[in-house]
Amino acid sequence: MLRFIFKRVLWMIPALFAVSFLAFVLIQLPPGDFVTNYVATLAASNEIIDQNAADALRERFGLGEPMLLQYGKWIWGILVHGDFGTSFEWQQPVGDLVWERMALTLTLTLSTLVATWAIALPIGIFSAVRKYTIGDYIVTSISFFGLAIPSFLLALVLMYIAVVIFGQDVSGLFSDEYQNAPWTWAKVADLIHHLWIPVIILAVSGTASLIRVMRANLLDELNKPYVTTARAKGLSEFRLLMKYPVRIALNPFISTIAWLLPNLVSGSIVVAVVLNLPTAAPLLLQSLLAQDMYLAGAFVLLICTLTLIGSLVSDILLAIADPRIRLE
Amino acid sequence: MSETGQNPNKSAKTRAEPVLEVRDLVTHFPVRTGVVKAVDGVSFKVYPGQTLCIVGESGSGKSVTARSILQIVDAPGRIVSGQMIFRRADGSTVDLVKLGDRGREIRRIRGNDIAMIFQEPMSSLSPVHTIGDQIIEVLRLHLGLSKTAARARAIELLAEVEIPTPEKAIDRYTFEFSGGMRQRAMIAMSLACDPRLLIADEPTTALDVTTQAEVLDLIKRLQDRHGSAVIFITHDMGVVAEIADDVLVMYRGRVMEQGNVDTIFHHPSDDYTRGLIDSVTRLQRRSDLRAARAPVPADRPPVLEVKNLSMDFEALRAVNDVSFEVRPGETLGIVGESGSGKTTMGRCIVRLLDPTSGEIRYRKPDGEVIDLVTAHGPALKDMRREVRMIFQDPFGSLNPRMTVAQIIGEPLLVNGIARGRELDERVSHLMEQVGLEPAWRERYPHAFSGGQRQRIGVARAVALQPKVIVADEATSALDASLRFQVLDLLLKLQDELGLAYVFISHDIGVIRYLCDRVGVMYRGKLVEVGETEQVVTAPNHAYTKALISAVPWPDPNRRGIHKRHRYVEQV
Amino acid sequence: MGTDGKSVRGRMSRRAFLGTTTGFAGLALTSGASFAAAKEAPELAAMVAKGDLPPLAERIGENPMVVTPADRIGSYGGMWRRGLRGSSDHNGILRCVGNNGLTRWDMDFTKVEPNVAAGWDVSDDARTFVFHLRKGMKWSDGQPFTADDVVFSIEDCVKNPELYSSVPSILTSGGKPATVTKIDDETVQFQFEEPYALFLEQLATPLGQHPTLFCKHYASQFLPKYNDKLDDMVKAEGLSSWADLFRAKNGDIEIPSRWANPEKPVLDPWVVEEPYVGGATRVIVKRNPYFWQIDTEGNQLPYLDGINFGISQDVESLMLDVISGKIDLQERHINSLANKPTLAANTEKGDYHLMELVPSSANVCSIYLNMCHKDPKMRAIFEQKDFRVAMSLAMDREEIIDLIYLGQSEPYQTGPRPSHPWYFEKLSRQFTERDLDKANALLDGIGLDKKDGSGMRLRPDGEKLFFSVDVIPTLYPDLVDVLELVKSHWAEIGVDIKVNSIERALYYSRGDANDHDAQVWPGPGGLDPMFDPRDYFAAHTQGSRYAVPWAQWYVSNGTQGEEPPESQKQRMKLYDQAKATVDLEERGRLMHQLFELTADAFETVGVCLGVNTFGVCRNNFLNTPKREPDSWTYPNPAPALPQQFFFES
Amino acid sequence: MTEATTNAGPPRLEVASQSKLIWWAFRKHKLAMAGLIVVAILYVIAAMPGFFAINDPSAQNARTPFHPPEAIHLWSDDGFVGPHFVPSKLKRDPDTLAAIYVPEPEKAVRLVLFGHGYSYRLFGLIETDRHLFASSDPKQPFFPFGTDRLGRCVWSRIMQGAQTSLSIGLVGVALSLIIGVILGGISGYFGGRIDFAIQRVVEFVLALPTIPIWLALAAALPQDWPATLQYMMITIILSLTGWAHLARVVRGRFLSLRTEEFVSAARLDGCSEGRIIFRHMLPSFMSHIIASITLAIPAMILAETSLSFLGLGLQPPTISWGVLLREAQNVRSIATAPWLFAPGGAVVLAVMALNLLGDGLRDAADPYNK
Repeated sequence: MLRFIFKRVLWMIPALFAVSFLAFVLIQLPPGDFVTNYVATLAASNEIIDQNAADALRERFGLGEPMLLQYGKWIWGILVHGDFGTSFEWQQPVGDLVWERMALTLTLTLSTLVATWAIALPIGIFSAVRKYTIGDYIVTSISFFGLAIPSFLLALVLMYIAVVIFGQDVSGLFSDEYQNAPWTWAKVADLIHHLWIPVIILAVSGTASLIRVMRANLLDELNKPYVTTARAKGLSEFRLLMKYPVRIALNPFISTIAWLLPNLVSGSIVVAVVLNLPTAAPLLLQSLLAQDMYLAGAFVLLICTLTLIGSLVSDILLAIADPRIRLE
Repeated sequence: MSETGQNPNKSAKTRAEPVLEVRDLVTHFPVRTGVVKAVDGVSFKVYPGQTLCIVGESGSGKSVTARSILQIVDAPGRIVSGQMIFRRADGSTVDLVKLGDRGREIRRIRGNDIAMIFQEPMSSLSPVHTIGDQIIEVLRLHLGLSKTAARARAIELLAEVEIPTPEKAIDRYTFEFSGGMRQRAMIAMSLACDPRLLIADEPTTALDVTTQAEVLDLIKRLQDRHGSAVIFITHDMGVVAEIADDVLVMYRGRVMEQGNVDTIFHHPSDDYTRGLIDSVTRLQRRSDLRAARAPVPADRPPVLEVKNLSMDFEALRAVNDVSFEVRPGETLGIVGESGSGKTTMGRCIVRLLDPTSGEIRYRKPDGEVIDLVTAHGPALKDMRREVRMIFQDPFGSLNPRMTVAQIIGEPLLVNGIARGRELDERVSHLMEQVGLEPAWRERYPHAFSGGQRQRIGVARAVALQPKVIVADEATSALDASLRFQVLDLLLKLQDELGLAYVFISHDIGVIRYLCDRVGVMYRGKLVEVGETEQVVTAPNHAYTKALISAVPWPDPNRRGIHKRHRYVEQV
Repeated sequence: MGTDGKSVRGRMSRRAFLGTTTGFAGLALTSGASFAAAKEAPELAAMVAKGDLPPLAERIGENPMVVTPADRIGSYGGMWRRGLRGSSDHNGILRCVGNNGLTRWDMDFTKVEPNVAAGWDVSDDARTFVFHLRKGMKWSDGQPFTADDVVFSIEDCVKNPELYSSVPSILTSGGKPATVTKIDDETVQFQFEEPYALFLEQLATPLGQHPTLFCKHYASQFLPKYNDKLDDMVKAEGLSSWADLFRAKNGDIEIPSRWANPEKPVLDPWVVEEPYVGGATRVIVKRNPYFWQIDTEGNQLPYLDGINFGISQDVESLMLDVISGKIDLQERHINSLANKPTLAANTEKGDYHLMELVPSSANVCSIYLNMCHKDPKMRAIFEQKDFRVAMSLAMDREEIIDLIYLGQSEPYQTGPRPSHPWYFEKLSRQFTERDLDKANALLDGIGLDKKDGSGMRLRPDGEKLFFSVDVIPTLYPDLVDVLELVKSHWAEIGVDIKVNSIERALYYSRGDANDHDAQVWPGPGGLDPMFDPRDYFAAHTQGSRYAVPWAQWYVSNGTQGEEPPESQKQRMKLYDQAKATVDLEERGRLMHQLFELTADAFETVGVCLGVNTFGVCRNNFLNTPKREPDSWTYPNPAPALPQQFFFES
Repeated sequence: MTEATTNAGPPRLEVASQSKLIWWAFRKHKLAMAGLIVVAILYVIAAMPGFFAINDPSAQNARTPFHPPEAIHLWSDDGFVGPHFVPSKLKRDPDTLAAIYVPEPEKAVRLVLFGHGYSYRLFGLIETDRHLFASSDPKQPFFPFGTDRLGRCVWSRIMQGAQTSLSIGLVGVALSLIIGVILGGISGYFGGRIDFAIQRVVEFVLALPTIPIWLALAAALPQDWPATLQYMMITIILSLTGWAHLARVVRGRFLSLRTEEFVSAARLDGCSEGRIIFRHMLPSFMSHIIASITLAIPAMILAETSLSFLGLGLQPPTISWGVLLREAQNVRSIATAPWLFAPGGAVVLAVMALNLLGDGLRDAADPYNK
C-alpha cells in the first residue's frame, strides 16, 4: 500500500509539470496579452488608458519576454520560494488571492455534496428497489430532466423568481451587514439563509446523475446471491438492503471524491458567476479572460493538483472501504 | 458417523411428524409471453433427521421449490397456490404460504427455524463484510445475543464446521478463504440458530470432488448432531445416492417420482427417472462404442508427444514438467481438480498460451515431427489446422454476433479452404455430421440449447479435419442426459476421422466412459498415467486414490465417501 | 468647453481669476464666523466632542470649497448602494469617489470650475499655469495639503522613469513634460514647452488627476529618494521592486490598487474602508472627516456616510438588485437601451426613477472605410467621396433606429451633438436621407457599373466588390446588429459586405497594422470635440480608422505614416491652433472652419446620433442629476458632485 | 440477417441477429423509445432545418421585435376556417420603450402546409422555398415561438440552431470516438508497455480540469476564424477531454473480450489479428460503444451551451442553441420576453431524449444479460 502511494505521488510530479506548462501555454494562446485585454476592457466603458502607461505596464509585467523564460521564472518561483507570482490585475500575491476564496468555496461545495448525497442516495435506492414502477418512472424522468437543464438557465430563472416574486436576496452568500463581520451564529444563520439557492442549483445536475448511478449500481447488486442469503437469514428488507447491496453499491461513489476536490474550484464556475458567489470560480474565470497569467496558471495548477490528490485519496479510501481491493 | 439415518428402511418406521409438508405448491414467473410455471403442483414431506434430495436437471424447478419454502423466490416469481405446513419444535404448525414474503413472522422463520445454504459460497456471502460479521448478525437477530456472546458463539460455530483457527477466521473476508472453507462458513451461518430444517441448494456443485466429499460429510455429521431435517437440492445422482433418505425427482416444475432412495435408484417407475438413472449409471463403465472398437495398437507412433512441459504464471508454476503421449485414434483423458493445471496444459498444446519450457512434438500425417512450442508464423497456422480445440463454455465460445454457418465456416474461410457455395456445402455437411439440421445454419447461437451449441463447437473443431482435438471440459456445462449425446458424437467422429483426443475433465465418470488412457494432474504435475480402467479401479498414486474414493457412486448401496482416502501432500 | 464669453480667461484671466479669488476669500471671511456654527456629520461631531478629532474649522481650512446643492440642503447619513463588476471595474469607484483634480467640469460639460485649486492664472501664450490652492486644506489623515504635494506628485513620482517609463501625455506638451514648481505653500506653477490651452480642461478629466494623486508625507516613504530602507519593505511585502510596492500602496489613476489601500491619504469625499481586491464581494468607502467642501449653509460634505459597492460577477444580478430596489443610483453596466423596458416597467417595484444620460459620442456607429487601404484597388474605391456618399444614401437609418435603438435616435453623420454650442448642421445631417436611385447613380458613375449574376457590383478590374467590416461583438453587440441591417441595405445597391465579428485584441491589431477593409466604432466627439476629434480629421492612430497612416503622420510630426491630402493637413493645423487658443470663442471659430472641411471631405459614414441612455435613481435619493452627460472625460456621476447627494429621511 | 435459407419460417427469434435482439430488448423500454423518437425527429430537423423553419432565421424585422408567440387557430368567429393566425401590429410604449402588439383579428392569415416561404438550400444543395408550413401572406410572418430583440423568428432560429448544436455533439463524439477507439483499442489489445503508456496519458487527460481547459482553449481561439472553422475547433476542444473516457471504456471492453472464449476460438481458427479485432471483437462491443457515445452527445451539447454562455463558444451570427440562450440569458428576457428561453426547452428536450436513448441502449446492449 505504501509503495503504491509512493509510486502514485512520484507519478504526480511530471504530471504537474506537464499540466502547469500546458496551463501556461493555454493562457497565452489567445491573441494579445493582459495589457491589451485590460485596455480593451476599459474601452468597453469608453474609458481610455494612456498609451504610455499601457506600454509601461507591459514592460513591468515582463510580457515582452519569451514564453519559456516567463514559465521558467514562474515555476522557479513556485519551487524555490513557494511564490506563485503576482496577479497583474490586483497587484497582489496570487497565493493570497487563491486561498482567500477557498474557505467559502469549501463550504459551498461540501454543502452541495451533502445535499446531493442526501437527496440522491435515498431516491436512487428507491428507484432501484421499485424498478419499473410509477415511482421509478417519475424519479427517472425528473432525474433526466435535472441532467438536461443547463445549470445557468436554472440559476437565472430561480434567482429571478426568488427576487421578484419572493423578494429574497439571493446574490452572494451573505447579507450586507454580515459580509465582513466576524463569524457569529447570526452570520452562520445568514450564510445558511443564502446558501440554499446555490446549493439547490448546484445539486440539481449532480443529484440527477447520482440517482442514475446509484440506481444502476444497486440494480447490479440487488440480484447478487448474497442478497438472497441475507434474506434467507431473516433480515428485514430495509436492513438487508442497507447493510449489503447499498453498502457495496456505494463503493463506486468513493471514486467520485477524485472529482470532488477539483470541483471545489471549477465545477461551480458557471453557477457561481450567475449567482455572484464569492467563491474561487469567478476569480478563475476573470483571470482566464483577462489573461492574468500567474493567477490563472496558479488556479489551473491548483485544480490539477487537487484532481491528482483527489484520485489518490479516493483510491486509498476505496481500498479502505473495500477489503477486496485492500487485501489483494 | 453413527448408523442413524443410514438405512432408510429402518428410519421409515420411526418417522415422527414431518417438519415440513408441502402440498400442491405452485410458483409462477410471469414473463412477457405469459407465465412460466416454475413449480407446478409439487407436494412432499420432510421428516426430522432425514434428508430429502430434490433432483432434476437445470430448469426443472428444484431450486425455485427450495426458495419458495422460505418465500425468497426472485422477482417476478410468486407463489400462486399450495400449502407449506411447517411444524415448529413445540409442535405448533404454520402455513408458510400464508405468511407472505415480507412479514415479521416469515422473517422469524428464515435463518432461525429454516436455514439455507447456497450453491456459490463466494457470491452468496457479502464480499465486504467479514465472515464473523455475517454469522454474528444471525445470532443477534434471532437469538438476541449480545455482541460479545454472539462473537463467542460464532467462533464456536466456526470450530464446529472445522475451520482451522476460528478466532482468526472470524475476522476474515470470504475471498480470503478457499471454496470449501467458504461453504463451511456458510454452513456455520446456517446452523447458527440450530434450525429445524436445512435447505441446501446445490451446495457442493461448485466444489471439487474431494472438497465435496468433505462438505457432504460435514453436513451429514451436523445433521446427526442437531437432528435437523435437510432438503438437499442437486443434479448429481451420485450425491443423491450418497446422502438421501428420500428422493424427489423433478422435471419441468413437476414431480416425476418420489420415494425412498433405494426404490428410486433400483426400481424407478417413471420413465424420466429411469432415463436419469440410466444416464448416470452408464458413466460407470466404458462406452459401448468404445468397447466395440479394437484397442489402439500400442506401437503406433504417437501423434502428439508432450515432453517436460512447464508453464509459469509469474511466481506460480501452473504446469510442472508434464510429459505424455497420445497415439492416433486414441483418447487421453486428463483428470484433476480445479487449479491442477489441466486447462493451462490444454491451452499450451493449442498454443493459446506459450509454454515456459518443454516440447510438444506433433507428428504430421506425412511423418514429419514439429515442435509446437517453437512453431510460429505459417508453421503455427498450419499446426492450428491440425490441432484443434473444443471449449468448455458452449455459450462463451460462440460469437453471438455470427450465425452458425459463419461460426462453423470461419476456419474454412480464413484458411482459404472453401468459399461461396463450396463453403455452404461444407458447412451443411459438417452440421449433418454433428447431428444438426443444416437448415438451421442461418440461426444465431442463442437459438440453440447447450447441447446443440456444443455440437456447433465440435463442428467448428472438426471442420479442418484435424488430427488432434483438445477438449477442455467439453461436457461439464451440460446436463447428464445431454452429456452422453456429445460424448457419443465425439466417439463417432473419432471413428470417422481417426482423431486423437486430449480430453480434459474433472469428472471421473466421463473420463471412464470416453477415454482409453487417463492422466491424473495434481498441482501442475501429472502424477499418474495409465489405462483408464486400471487407474479408476486400482490407482497407484495416493492422490489418485483419494480422488477416486471421493467420487460418490450413483448407488445408495455403495455409499462410502466417508470412508474415502484422504491425501496429504508430502512436502 | 464654454462658449459663453464669461469664462474666457485668456486675456482677462488675471482679472477674472482675482475676482474669483476675492470672491472666495470674501466668502471664507464672511462665513468664518458662521463656521463656528457649521454643521458636521453627527458621528464626527461626537468624535470632536471626545477629542478624537480636531474641530471642523481646523479640518476644512480657511478656504473650503462651497458647493451649491443641486436641489436643496441635505441631511447627513446613509450609504449609497451601487454595483461594480468583479474585474477591471476600478473606474466605477473613480467615477463616484475619485475625480478630484485641480479643476472640475461644470454640470453641462462645457467649462471648468475651481476644485482643489481655488483659482488659477494662465499666461497669454497658454504655457504657464499658476494654481492657487486652498489654505488649510487637509489630506484625509489630517495632514496639510500644500504645493509640496503637487510638486512631489509630478516631479518625484510621475516624472520618475522607474515608475512611469514616460510621462502621461496630459502632462506633456510639445513632447516635453511640464515643469512644476512651488511658489509658496498655496501656489504652484506648471510650465509647458508648447502652448497648451486644453490643460485646464484636461485637469478636470480622470486622466488629469496626477497633481493631486500622491500625498507626499505618505507616498514618499516608497521612493528610494526619501527612504533608504525601502529595500527591506519591498522584501517584507514579497514584491520584486520598489516600483511594485509604490503601485501596490499608492495605486495610479486607473489601476485597481488605487482602491486597495485604506491607509493611503486622499482628497476624496470618502476613504476606502473595504478595499477593491481580487475576489472581493464589495467595496466600502467611508466619510473623509477632513473633506474640504461645504454646502452653502456651511455643512461639511459629504452628506452620505459612504458608498457600498456590491460586486457582481454577472450584470444580471445587478439588474435584479436594481429591480428589487437595492441600488440607489446606478447607470454603469445596466444602461443598455435594451434594458430600458424592463427597468422602466419596474420603477414602482424598486421605487426608483430613470435619469437621462447623454452620451458624449456623436454617432452610435461610425463606419470607417479604409481610405488608406493597402490594396490600391480597394483604396481607389474607398477614396472616392461618391462611393462613401452612395453608401450613406443607401442606408435605411430609420429601420436601424426603430429596430435597434427603439426609435430613440435620429439619422446623423458626425460632429458636435445638437445640444452642443458648436453643432454644425451640414456636417451632421448631410446624406442621411435614403435615396437608392441616387446611390446607384453615384456608384455607376465611378466605374462600379458592372454587376455579376446575382446583381452584385463588380470592381473595375472585374473582381466582385466585396469587403469585410470588423466589429467587436463582445464590446458592442448592437453594432453587429446594425451591420447586419446595413449589409441588407447595401445589398440593395449591389454592394456585398461581410460582418466580421472579431475579438477585440484582433480588432486593434488589424487596425494598427492597417490590415482592415473597414471597421466600426461609436463615433466620439459629440460633447468633447476638442478631446476626441478622431472623426473630424486623422487625429488618432488607434481611432481614425479610415486613415491610420495619416494619423501616424500627424502624431509623428510627419516622420511616420503617410502624408495626408491637403484638406487633412489644413484641419490638422486648425486643430493645433485651436488647442493653443485659450479664448473659447476664438477656439470655436477655428473649429468651425475645421468642421467645414470635414463636411466637404465626408470621410466617415455615420448611422445615427449617439443614443441617450439612462440610469436609475431611487426616489428618495436627492440632489442627484436628472440628466447628465455620459463620458469618460466627464466621468459621471462625479461632476454632479456625489458628495452633496443625500437620502431624504 | 435475411432469411436466405429454404427453411420454412424458422421462429423469428432464432434467426434474429444480435442487433435485432438489441432492438427487441430496447423496444420494451418505453422511455427509451420515446427518447429515440424525439432524437430521430431532432436529427431530421438538424438535417434540413430550412424546411422546418418558417421565417429566415437570420432575417431581422424592424416591425416585430420581441413579438410574443402566436397561436394557431382553427376557428374564427365565422366558424371553422382551417389553420390560421391573427397578426398584430407593433406599438411602442413611449415611456418604457417596451414593444406592444395590438392584434388585428380582421387580418387573419392562413397557414399553408408545405407552403412557400424564404428560399434556402435543402441539405445545402437543392434550392427551394418549400417549408413544412408557411404563412400565406409573406408580409405577415408567423411566429409560433415569438421573436427576439431584432424581430427574428425564435422558432426558425431554434430549428437552425438544432443543426449546429446537435451536430456539434455528433461530430465531437465522433472525434472522441476515433481517438478513443484507436488508443483504447491499442491499449487493450496489445497490453504491456503500450498499455501502460497510454493509460498514463489517459489518466493525465482525465486529471485535467475540463472547464478551465475548455475556457482557456476556447478563449485561445482566434475569433477571426470563419464560423465553420470555429465550430470545428469548438468540437475538437470538447472532444479533447471526452476521448479519454471512451478510451477507457474501449480498453475495458477489449481486455474483457480478449479473454472471451470465442475470441480464443477465432484465434485458433487461424484468424489474423485484424480479423479478430474487426470481425470478432469490434462488433461485440459496438453496442456498448454506441450506448456510450449516445450518452456522451448530450454532455457535449450542454458543454457547448455553457461555453457559449460564458461568451467563449460560438459567436453570433452563427446560430446555435448556446448562442440563442446566451442572448436570452438576462433579466429583461425573463421579465419581458420569456419565450426567448424556448431554446432552453430544446436543449432540455434533446439532452433528455439522448440520455433516455443512451440509457435504454445501454440496458439493451447485452441481450443475454437479461
